[in-house]
Amino acid sequence: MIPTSHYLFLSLGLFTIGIIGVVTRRNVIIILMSIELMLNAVNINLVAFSRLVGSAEGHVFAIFIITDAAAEAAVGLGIIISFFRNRETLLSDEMDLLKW
Amino acid sequence: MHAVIQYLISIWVPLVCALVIVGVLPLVTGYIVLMERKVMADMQARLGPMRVGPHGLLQPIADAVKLLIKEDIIPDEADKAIFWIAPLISVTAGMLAMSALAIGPWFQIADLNVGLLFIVGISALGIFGIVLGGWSSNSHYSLLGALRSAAQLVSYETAAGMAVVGALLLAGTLSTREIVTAQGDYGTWFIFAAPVGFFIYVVASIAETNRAPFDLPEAESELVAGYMTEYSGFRWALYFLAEYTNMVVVASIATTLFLGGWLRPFAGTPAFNFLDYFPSALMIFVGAYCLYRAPKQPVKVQQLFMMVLGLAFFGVALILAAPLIGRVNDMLPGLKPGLHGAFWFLLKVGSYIYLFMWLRFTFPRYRFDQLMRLGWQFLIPLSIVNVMGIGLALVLHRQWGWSHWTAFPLTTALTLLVAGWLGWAGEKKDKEHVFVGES
Amino acid sequence: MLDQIVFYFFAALAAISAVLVVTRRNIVQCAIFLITALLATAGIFLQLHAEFLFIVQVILYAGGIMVLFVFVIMLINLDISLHQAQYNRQWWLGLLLALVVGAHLILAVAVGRSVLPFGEPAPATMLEPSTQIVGRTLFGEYMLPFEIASILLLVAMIGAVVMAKKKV
Amino acid sequence: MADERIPFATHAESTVLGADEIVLNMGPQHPSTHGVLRVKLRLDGEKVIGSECVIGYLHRGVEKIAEHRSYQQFAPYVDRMDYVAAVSNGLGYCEAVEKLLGAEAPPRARVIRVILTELQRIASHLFWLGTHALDIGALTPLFYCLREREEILKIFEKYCGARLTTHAFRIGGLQYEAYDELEKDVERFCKPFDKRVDEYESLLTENRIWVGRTKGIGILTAAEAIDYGASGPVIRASGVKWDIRKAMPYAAYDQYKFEIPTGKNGDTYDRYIVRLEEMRQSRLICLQAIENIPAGPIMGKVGKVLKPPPGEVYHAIEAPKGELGYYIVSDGTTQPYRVRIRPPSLINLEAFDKMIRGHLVADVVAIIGTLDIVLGEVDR
Repeated sequence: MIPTSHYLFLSLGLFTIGIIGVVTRRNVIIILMSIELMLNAVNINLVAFSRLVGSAEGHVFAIFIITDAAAEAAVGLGIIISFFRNRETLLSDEMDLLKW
Repeated sequence: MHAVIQYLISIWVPLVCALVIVGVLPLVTGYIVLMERKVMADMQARLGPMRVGPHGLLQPIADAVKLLIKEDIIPDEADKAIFWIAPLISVTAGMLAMSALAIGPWFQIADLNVGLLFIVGISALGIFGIVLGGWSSNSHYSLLGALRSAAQLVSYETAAGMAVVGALLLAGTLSTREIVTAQGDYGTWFIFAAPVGFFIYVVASIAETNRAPFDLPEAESELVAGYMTEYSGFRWALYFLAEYTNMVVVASIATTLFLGGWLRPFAGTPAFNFLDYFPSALMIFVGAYCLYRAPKQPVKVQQLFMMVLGLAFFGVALILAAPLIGRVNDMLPGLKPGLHGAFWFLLKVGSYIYLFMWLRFTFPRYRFDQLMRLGWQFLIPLSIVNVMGIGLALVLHRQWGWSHWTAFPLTTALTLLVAGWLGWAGEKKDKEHVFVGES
Repeated sequence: MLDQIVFYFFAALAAISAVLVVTRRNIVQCAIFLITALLATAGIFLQLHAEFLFIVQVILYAGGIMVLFVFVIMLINLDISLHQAQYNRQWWLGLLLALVVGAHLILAVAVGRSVLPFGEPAPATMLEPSTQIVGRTLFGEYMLPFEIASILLLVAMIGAVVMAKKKV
Repeated sequence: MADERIPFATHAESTVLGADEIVLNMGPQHPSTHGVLRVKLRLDGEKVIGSECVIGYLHRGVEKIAEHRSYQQFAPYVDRMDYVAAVSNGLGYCEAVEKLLGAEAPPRARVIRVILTELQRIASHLFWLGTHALDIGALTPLFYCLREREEILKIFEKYCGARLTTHAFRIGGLQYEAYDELEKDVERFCKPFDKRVDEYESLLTENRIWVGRTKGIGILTAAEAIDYGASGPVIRASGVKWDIRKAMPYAAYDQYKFEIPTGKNGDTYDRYIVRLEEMRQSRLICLQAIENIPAGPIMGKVGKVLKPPPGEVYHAIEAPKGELGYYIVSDGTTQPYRVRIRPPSLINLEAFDKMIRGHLVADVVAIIGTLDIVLGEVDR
């Protein structure tokens, strides 16, 4: 049997890697992917706790988070596409105008 | 004796099945290709492969050897690692999906309680192989083929998924084994309860496996060979293997969900018990035909081969007939459902694949926008209506106590009405939308 | 024993892939490693006996969202981006802050381990068969959030269509 | 934004979404450009906004060769232009030279010429139908069509020993006397042939996918078709009743009764219907012709060495693909001073750009197919 804390450490590790990706990378798609990684880390956490407590609520919340991730990816990629169409770039530090 | 068999079934059958899938599936695929070529030849007034072995029966092996020793060309500008691994993804996904299939009550690797979703989900991962392969080839035709493939798969998976949901509502479970059992308890296959759902699944599954008339991603007259353009040799064969594995997978899903899985036709009706003799009779017929053809082969070795083949079919007939003998059945009670179940399942899968081939050689190819319009404007709305219809029928049947014979035909008729309306509306829209060239 | 092998294998796979996601130069490779990380997570879900979540993860995350990502990447993949600087100019600050956050979290867990019943092995058979239980909970207690989530999806769908439309 | 400086090939994937306009090269080694046609397409997404046909990959200088060959020596060369309909090519050339010489083929030769050219028209249309259907994705019609075409080729083989490049006619008449069972063979082929055409129709005509792929695709109005100088089934499908067999009868066509099928909309579907109907009409002509093949010599009075008087002549026939014209200038020597050939495929191909604009990439193959071009004839 694996102690729950190991799941938590894994989850924290993934979460931190996700944060690193978000704050250091320039490519917006990679930033979006890092966010997915963070959401995923949270899911591990939820499921591990759900197992610990013995209820399905963690699963339910994980499903909600996946739903959320899907919505976020769809809108995020839509924005990226329209951004790319206008500016021909994917770099986040060039997205410094509110209007163009 | 009994305990030993139980033990064997619990541990070794899954292992053997896994080995069989990995080891034999390529061969089976080869023979499906042969079958396709023979069916095609038959429909086109030709003979098809006749050279390798009697009636071309060894053609798949010759093809496999040829592909194995062909040069494996990797384009210079390709992303080598991804180019190398992409076909493997497709094949792995296809084969992994087979692990939850129940080919008869015996032959199953794992009976997951999310079995059907597992099959659908894992086989959908195969798309990464196609997309990555197309991208890594660094060629326009490949990339366009890959993108088309991805768009097509995502679009039609929705419709297929909704059709599956309809049948799942009827079954009330996700386990492949229990779905079949549910159809047994129900007394009828789900194709009769939800014919529209079956139709949607047929169309969507053809589109998902990139078969004609939806073979846009590899339309040779437009995109040369689509995502496989730059592949050659065995890596190309792996894509082929993946495609045919996927065909087997979707055919198995359809069989499990709509065609009663391993159940014999009229399984619950004792009057039709004579159908138990059908498997043996069919095998004897095929064996006899082989023996009849044997002396007409031109070469001595081929005559011998046909004889052996005929005798082998007789052997299979004997094995299939064994459980019908009372004493053997008493000794090994699981034998009959196991063997006959596998026979019926494979027969149904084969018929479904034959349907695929039939359609392929009959229809021209859709254009991409027509394909998308069909998917989004006809199949997806219809599949949603279908789910609602089945739900309504279940409410009528379970809560209001209507009988099967009124509830399901009624909702099917309603669904068909909607289908007719959708088709009519689409037609009308098409007419308004006449393409006129720019001047 | 098998359980532990499975867990540590998938955990290592997830962690390594995650690192590669944020460090690889080629964006397609990033996507592939993200898929690997997601599938490894799915494996962990399976090891936790959350079959339904496992399959949702595979279908939705790996099969749906990632296909979308790969699709978009292929639509707008620029060879130029391979030769540009991959990290922010203030990447060291970001890295530092991220590590601080990570350290905080890990500290919290490490400290809490002695207080909360974290260390105890998770009970094995509380959630079987999980699919039914998840379904009941989702459509019983959490019906309203479920509906809201579906509205969220609808809104996102419309938003994405409007965003990506060619000529507004 | 497509960067003009960067050639298309190195632009790679970036252009799939980023650009307003991309250029796609189709051919010359694309499986469905029917030989070595190269089409440069300007695309907006998948929509074609312009096109340019690059031809000449199969250029052999047929017209120039003619200037260094005697009139009879040149006759086999014309078979190699539209190699799917070699007999028709030969007929056009032979009649043009006969006109130049002021000679005439005897009646027997003319009737046999009609029979063979009509069979050739059927064969050409069959081959067109098979490949056109294959381009649109229907595999099976090709094999049915080739099955029937095979029978026609067997008749040719029996008649002159060659199947494809027949060189069946000779200036002034026929190369060979008709073999004994020619009539029987033609009858055996023609009698069940309309059933066979019905068979192709049952596969395609009312097939929803086929209709969806062909109706409204590549529309050419009657006025446009005339402006482009289109001929053959292409112009007839646009509703213009123009057939040289009726308008300026040659060989023995004035003796036979047949209809000129025309279409209404001038789209790909109409051209398909028109060609199918033409096959039926050709069958009727063949059946009429074999009923009464006059006896007599097969060669008219032409000398061993052909020396036409100085002058020029234009003679056109209705080849399977359209108006096939020969313009021959003689300077009184044994070799033509100049031969100019009006290939129907080339002239019809010029309408391609008009027809493709506004359609999708997938329609390119349908439109190339419906024009029924043979690159040997386009490039000569």
